[in-house]
Amino acid sequence: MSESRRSPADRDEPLYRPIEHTGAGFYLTAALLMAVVLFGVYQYVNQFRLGLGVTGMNQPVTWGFYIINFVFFIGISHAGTLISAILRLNQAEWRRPITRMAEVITAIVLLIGGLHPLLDLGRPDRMLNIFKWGRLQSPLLWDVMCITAYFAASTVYLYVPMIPDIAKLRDRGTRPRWLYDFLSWRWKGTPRQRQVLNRAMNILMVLVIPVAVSVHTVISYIFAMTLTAGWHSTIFGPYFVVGAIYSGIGALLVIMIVFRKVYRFERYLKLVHFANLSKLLLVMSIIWFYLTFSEYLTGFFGREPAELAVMMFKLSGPYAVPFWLMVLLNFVLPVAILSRKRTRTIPSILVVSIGVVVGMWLERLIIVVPSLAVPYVDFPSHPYWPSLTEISLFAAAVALFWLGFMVFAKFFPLISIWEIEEGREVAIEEASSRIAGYLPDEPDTPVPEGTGRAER
Amino acid sequence: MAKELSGSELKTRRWGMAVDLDRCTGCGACVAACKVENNIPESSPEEAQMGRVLRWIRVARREEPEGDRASVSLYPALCYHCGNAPCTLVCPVHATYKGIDGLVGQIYARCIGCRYCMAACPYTVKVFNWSEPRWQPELRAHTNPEVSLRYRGVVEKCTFCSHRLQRARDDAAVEGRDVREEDYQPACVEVCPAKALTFGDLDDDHSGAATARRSPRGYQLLEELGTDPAIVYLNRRERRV
Amino acid sequence: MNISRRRFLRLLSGAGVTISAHDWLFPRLEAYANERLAYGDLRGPGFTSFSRSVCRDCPNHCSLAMRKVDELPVGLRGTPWHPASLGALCVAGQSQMQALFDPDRLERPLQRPDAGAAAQAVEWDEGIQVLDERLRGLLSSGEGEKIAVVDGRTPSLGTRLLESWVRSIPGARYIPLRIEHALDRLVRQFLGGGAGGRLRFDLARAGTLLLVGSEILEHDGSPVTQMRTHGDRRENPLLSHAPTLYLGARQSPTAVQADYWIPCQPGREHEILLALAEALSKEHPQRDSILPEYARWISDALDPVGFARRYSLESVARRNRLDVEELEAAVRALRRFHPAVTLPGPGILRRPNGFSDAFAGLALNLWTDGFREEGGLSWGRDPLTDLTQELGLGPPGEADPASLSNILDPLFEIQRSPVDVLICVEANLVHELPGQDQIARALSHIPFVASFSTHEDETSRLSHVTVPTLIDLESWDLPSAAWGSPEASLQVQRPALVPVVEGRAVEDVVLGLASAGVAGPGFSPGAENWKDTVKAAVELIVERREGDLVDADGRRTLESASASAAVRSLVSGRSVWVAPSEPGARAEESEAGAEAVGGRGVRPERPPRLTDLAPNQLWLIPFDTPAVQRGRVLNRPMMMEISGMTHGLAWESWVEIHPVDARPRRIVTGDRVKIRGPRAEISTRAIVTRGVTPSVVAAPVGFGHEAFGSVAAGRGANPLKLPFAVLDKRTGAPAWGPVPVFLLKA
Amino acid sequence: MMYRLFIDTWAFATGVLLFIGWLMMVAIRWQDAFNWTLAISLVMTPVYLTVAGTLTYVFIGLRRGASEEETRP
Repeated sequence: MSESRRSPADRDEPLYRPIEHTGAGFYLTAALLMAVVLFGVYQYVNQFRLGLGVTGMNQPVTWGFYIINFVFFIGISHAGTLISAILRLNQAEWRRPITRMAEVITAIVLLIGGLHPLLDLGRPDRMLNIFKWGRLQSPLLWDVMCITAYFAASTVYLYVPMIPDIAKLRDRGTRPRWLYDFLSWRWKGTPRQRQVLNRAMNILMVLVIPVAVSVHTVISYIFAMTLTAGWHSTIFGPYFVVGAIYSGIGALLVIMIVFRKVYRFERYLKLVHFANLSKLLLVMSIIWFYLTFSEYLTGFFGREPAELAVMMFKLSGPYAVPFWLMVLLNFVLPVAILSRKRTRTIPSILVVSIGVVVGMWLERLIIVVPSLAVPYVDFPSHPYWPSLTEISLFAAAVALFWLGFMVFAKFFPLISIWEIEEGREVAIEEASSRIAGYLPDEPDTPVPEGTGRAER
Repeated sequence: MAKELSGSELKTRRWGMAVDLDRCTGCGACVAACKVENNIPESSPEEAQMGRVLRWIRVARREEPEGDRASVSLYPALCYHCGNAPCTLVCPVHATYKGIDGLVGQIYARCIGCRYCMAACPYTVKVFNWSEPRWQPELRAHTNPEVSLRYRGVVEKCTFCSHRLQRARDDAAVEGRDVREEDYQPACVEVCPAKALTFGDLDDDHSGAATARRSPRGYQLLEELGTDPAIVYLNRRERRV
Repeated sequence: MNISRRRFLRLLSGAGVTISAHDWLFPRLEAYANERLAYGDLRGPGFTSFSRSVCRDCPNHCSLAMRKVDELPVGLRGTPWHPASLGALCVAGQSQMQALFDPDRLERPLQRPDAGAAAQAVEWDEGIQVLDERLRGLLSSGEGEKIAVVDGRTPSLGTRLLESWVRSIPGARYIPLRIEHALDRLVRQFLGGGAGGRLRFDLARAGTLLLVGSEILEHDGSPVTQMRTHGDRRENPLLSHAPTLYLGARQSPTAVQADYWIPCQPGREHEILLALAEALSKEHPQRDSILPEYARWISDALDPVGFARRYSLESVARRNRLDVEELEAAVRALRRFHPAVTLPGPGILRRPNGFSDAFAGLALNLWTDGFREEGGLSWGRDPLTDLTQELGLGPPGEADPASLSNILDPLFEIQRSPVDVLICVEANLVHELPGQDQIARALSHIPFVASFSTHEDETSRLSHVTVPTLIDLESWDLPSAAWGSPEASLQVQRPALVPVVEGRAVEDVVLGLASAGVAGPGFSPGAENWKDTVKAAVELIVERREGDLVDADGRRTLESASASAAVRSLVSGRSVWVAPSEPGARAEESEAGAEAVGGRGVRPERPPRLTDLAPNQLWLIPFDTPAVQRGRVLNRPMMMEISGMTHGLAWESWVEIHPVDARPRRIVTGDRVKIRGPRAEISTRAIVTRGVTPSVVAAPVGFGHEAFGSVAAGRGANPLKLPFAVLDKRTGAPAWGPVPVFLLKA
Repeated sequence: MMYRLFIDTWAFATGVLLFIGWLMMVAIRWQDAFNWTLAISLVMTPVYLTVAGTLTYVFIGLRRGASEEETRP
């Protein structure tokens, strides 16, 4: 009630606060993360000088941390755009404070994930050969294509809904003026402009979803297109997509909870949002388990020796620990905690979602390494242990992600203000009218001709 | 003197090899010959520990348990120059490709070192230069000038000593004839003390390799994958008393 | 025009000069021009040339062709003209280049004030001077018997030169350190044969082939030839169904190729052989005359009946954990596929009781005359015999098998040395003989030790002076084996390139000493320097090519009549078996064990019983593999990479154990394990395989160098640290033996 | 300055399209899996075009909207 009396401008004051006031904590964290990133850079320069010998990869296990992290980060990137697009499409009203964060995650993580194949190259100096001699037949090129497309689409999809907010910042005279001036494209919120914006957003939503799905499918194809036992499987496409969305939601939840605490968004990100998202998480977890199960069952039942060897290597061999840990974190824990309303509290959700993110990383590990470590022919296998270089580059990537997120939060609102306002102003009537539209008509009203399409 | 031919006019062949497991004793002479012929650098003990020894051909050991004992077999494993090569499908920069006479080639100068071909090869015969190649200081100067030295960060593999094929083709072209089988032999075949390796044109029915391929003992490694390897193994005769 | 006299004379002289120039000058100019221009054009950049030499890593002496591009050596190949190798080359042969350019090679002699002290490099003449003085002193005082020379090289004109030099000194001992000699001698004793000759088994003629400790496909005699004949044997329609049986504790590559592997407990081969002999002899006419010979010699079951009981297939199978069917099958095969032949190989002599096994193996041949009649067994006469005489090097003497142990045994017992000067020529006693520390201690008691070696190895460290030697590719010689073989071809080992290290051949050193008066009366080599000697020898051979190279009378067929006589001659005489003391023995105990070698506390020869093993103890059997060659080739990186390849190892040694033994110890392939023997403890990697019999630990011999170049030093472990220093008196073979050891995970 | 983003967008889109074109040329030259190249490029091209198109639409639309707002009394 007290809310409604205050003016819209200062009502959402807390959303502007992170942009306009910067505390010492920010610089401290930024410096810390920066240090990690710089160390990673140093390690990479080392690798560039000395070759991939500084990593822990070896003869049968020719792909290691870099590819694992590549798949992992791209997976995270599905958090954003896909989720927000889906939620927008079916007009889930509780989406409003979430979408922005989700989209930001996508944009940043895509950048980082896209870098990883380059880290993995033995001759980064020859990277341009991809442009000079590229073969679109190679799944790697499919990746290049899809990821660029996804990055383009999702950045646009991040930017377009942000225009009104930028305009608000411009009107408040927040520095740097020129930036907001330039990015807001003279947004005044006229009906025409709103209509353009809505239409553009609808197009993008429809565009982004298939692209997002294609991206992770194609990444799975990198593996599935080879004849290698444990990779050569048709389920990999959907399996990877589901896993990606799953880990994405996990990451989104972590981010939300953290920044909610840091920037005191408690009033915007309420328990209901987390509850809804965690239900989504639960659903994904079950789907993920279903796919994992069918993947392994088919491999196991066929008793195809090579397949079986890889599987035993995972289930009871050297990779048993990560495997069962993965099952615990990705299935047992979420189902145990999230399925009960009583335990669906924010701290437990935080624990679960961190677990999910870790578990999904383990899943990538378990997909990539064992298949290589157990080749068809009898080849002396050597254990794979990541070297300091690989570990520190992983740390740097994670640090870079947080850093990127913080910096973004310094320039743009993490929660889309205009959508919140729109929610306050129009959404309630709209929603109720929509719900009314669902209800059965009164017996005396005449049957309306045409389709009973709900008004927007 | 016949008129000189151009390389493209020469009869295309499908070079292949037959390995007689009845003769192969796993002595490793082929490995040594390959290392010398193709300038394969030495490994340090540390690299060996990590499993980064560079070998284009190795002698693999297979044990099929039979109660307390095992029937052991030793066989040389090298690039199989598949007719339908998985590695060439996935290379993003056309660095590994199907070359002349069906040999699977590798362009070291173009390889970007993504190691996708290694992951795609079901036979794990491709090797990667994890670090700068190393030789005994004096021996560095004594490398075979016909084979280019590779540097860190590129994938390499057996080429069936394609430089020898190149020379044979040039000679043949100059003399205006097709390449004869005796003109061209990889180093491993040439050196094998047990004469376990037979090299020849698989399309030519009379060549040793082709006849070996037809023999009832002959089998291809991982035939079921449909990669159609150019190397056929002759199984050991079962002659238990 | 009128010509003045002066002008006429000038013209005349000019003409004379021109004419004379035409004869003398122009040809030279022309030659020069050809040399410079024509030939110069010919060898443009990338000009490839081949220069040939001989690899002497093994007695096969394959000939090498060194490929040079622009005079720069780029690799070695076999030469198709070589009768044995036909262009093939084994691993060791191909790695010779690496030995050649090894930065750790000795370039100048090393001298030590006393054994084990720090060495300093000295000038060549200085180094040889030291040797000279020592020998001169002994010669002048007429104590030639205080000189002993151990020669570890494969036989050639060079070894003959060294031998005759030593023999010319009255009392001096020349000891070839080669197991093949021991086997040849044994066979010769048993089957007869010319002195200095070599027995050859022609596999292509064998029906059933029973291999006992004989790695024909790896390193017995000539691996390359054997591999070939083996392969051809498989192709031969007559023999394509004839089996090859391998009898041994480890499934070596040879056993892998054999059709049937009879695994037996180490040291029990002779039991199985005798059982087979017994079974085969049932219908043999000479049975009653010959069986007692065995009975007496085996020293138990004096009556044929007891013998028959003890060595019945059933009991032997029971003792060796075999199915009796397997042995019966073997007997059937031996009966069925004639001619059948048993090959006792060097491997079998590597045991304290190896002699009995070898004997038993040969015994089987009594029933296999067919093989001989078909010329499968032939006696290759060694042309060097005559050649050396014509070169004035005197006849080759028969090496006394016991001589090395005669030198070492007193050193083990009472630290008093029977010799004042011990010269080791490319013989790394400390590394290659069992009981490393014992040998090392023994050497330290010898007043003066000199070693000839390419690298500073373990023995050189204990020697007072170390003289560098040349690699085969740099030196002159006339290897014996190749042109001693029936399909003969003259083969000269010559420098394939300008010596990398400015050094001298062993023979040159010897000749230098001789010309300085350090030699016996009889010693009169043809030439002053080694190169000329070789050339003279070559000329001789070419002269008498027919007579020598096609040795028709060199082959001797064997009379079975002589067999029982041979048995008797073998049975008289005593060889040594030292029972390994209890594991974890203290120093003095092991000393006591060692003393037994001297003759005291000798037990009747008997294979070690399985009951000799304490609970959870295993038999360590060190084995010899061609890719290691008792460590002689491990200073080449290539060998380090290839030697363990089939196990996926490189730059490492390993032990092979059976899953049955590995499981209770929780050992999996690749684990580090400790092997604790009575004398020492070594640590290396374990390979769990069914390629060995249970209760056996098989370890390759040669790794674990402490010196011998930076490549070889400190890689892997040397199993010869574990056994006692036992040298079989009858065969002269260093008895590696099965050693009872404890195996535990490190 | 105002048209900067506008230009970038199209530079990016056309760049990618040129890249695809070049790859097809390479495929033809090497006679190497042209069918694959064609298929993939057929899928990818419209995506980029739509993205660029939408962005243009937004830019132009917003500016139009803004200006019309000003003309109003």
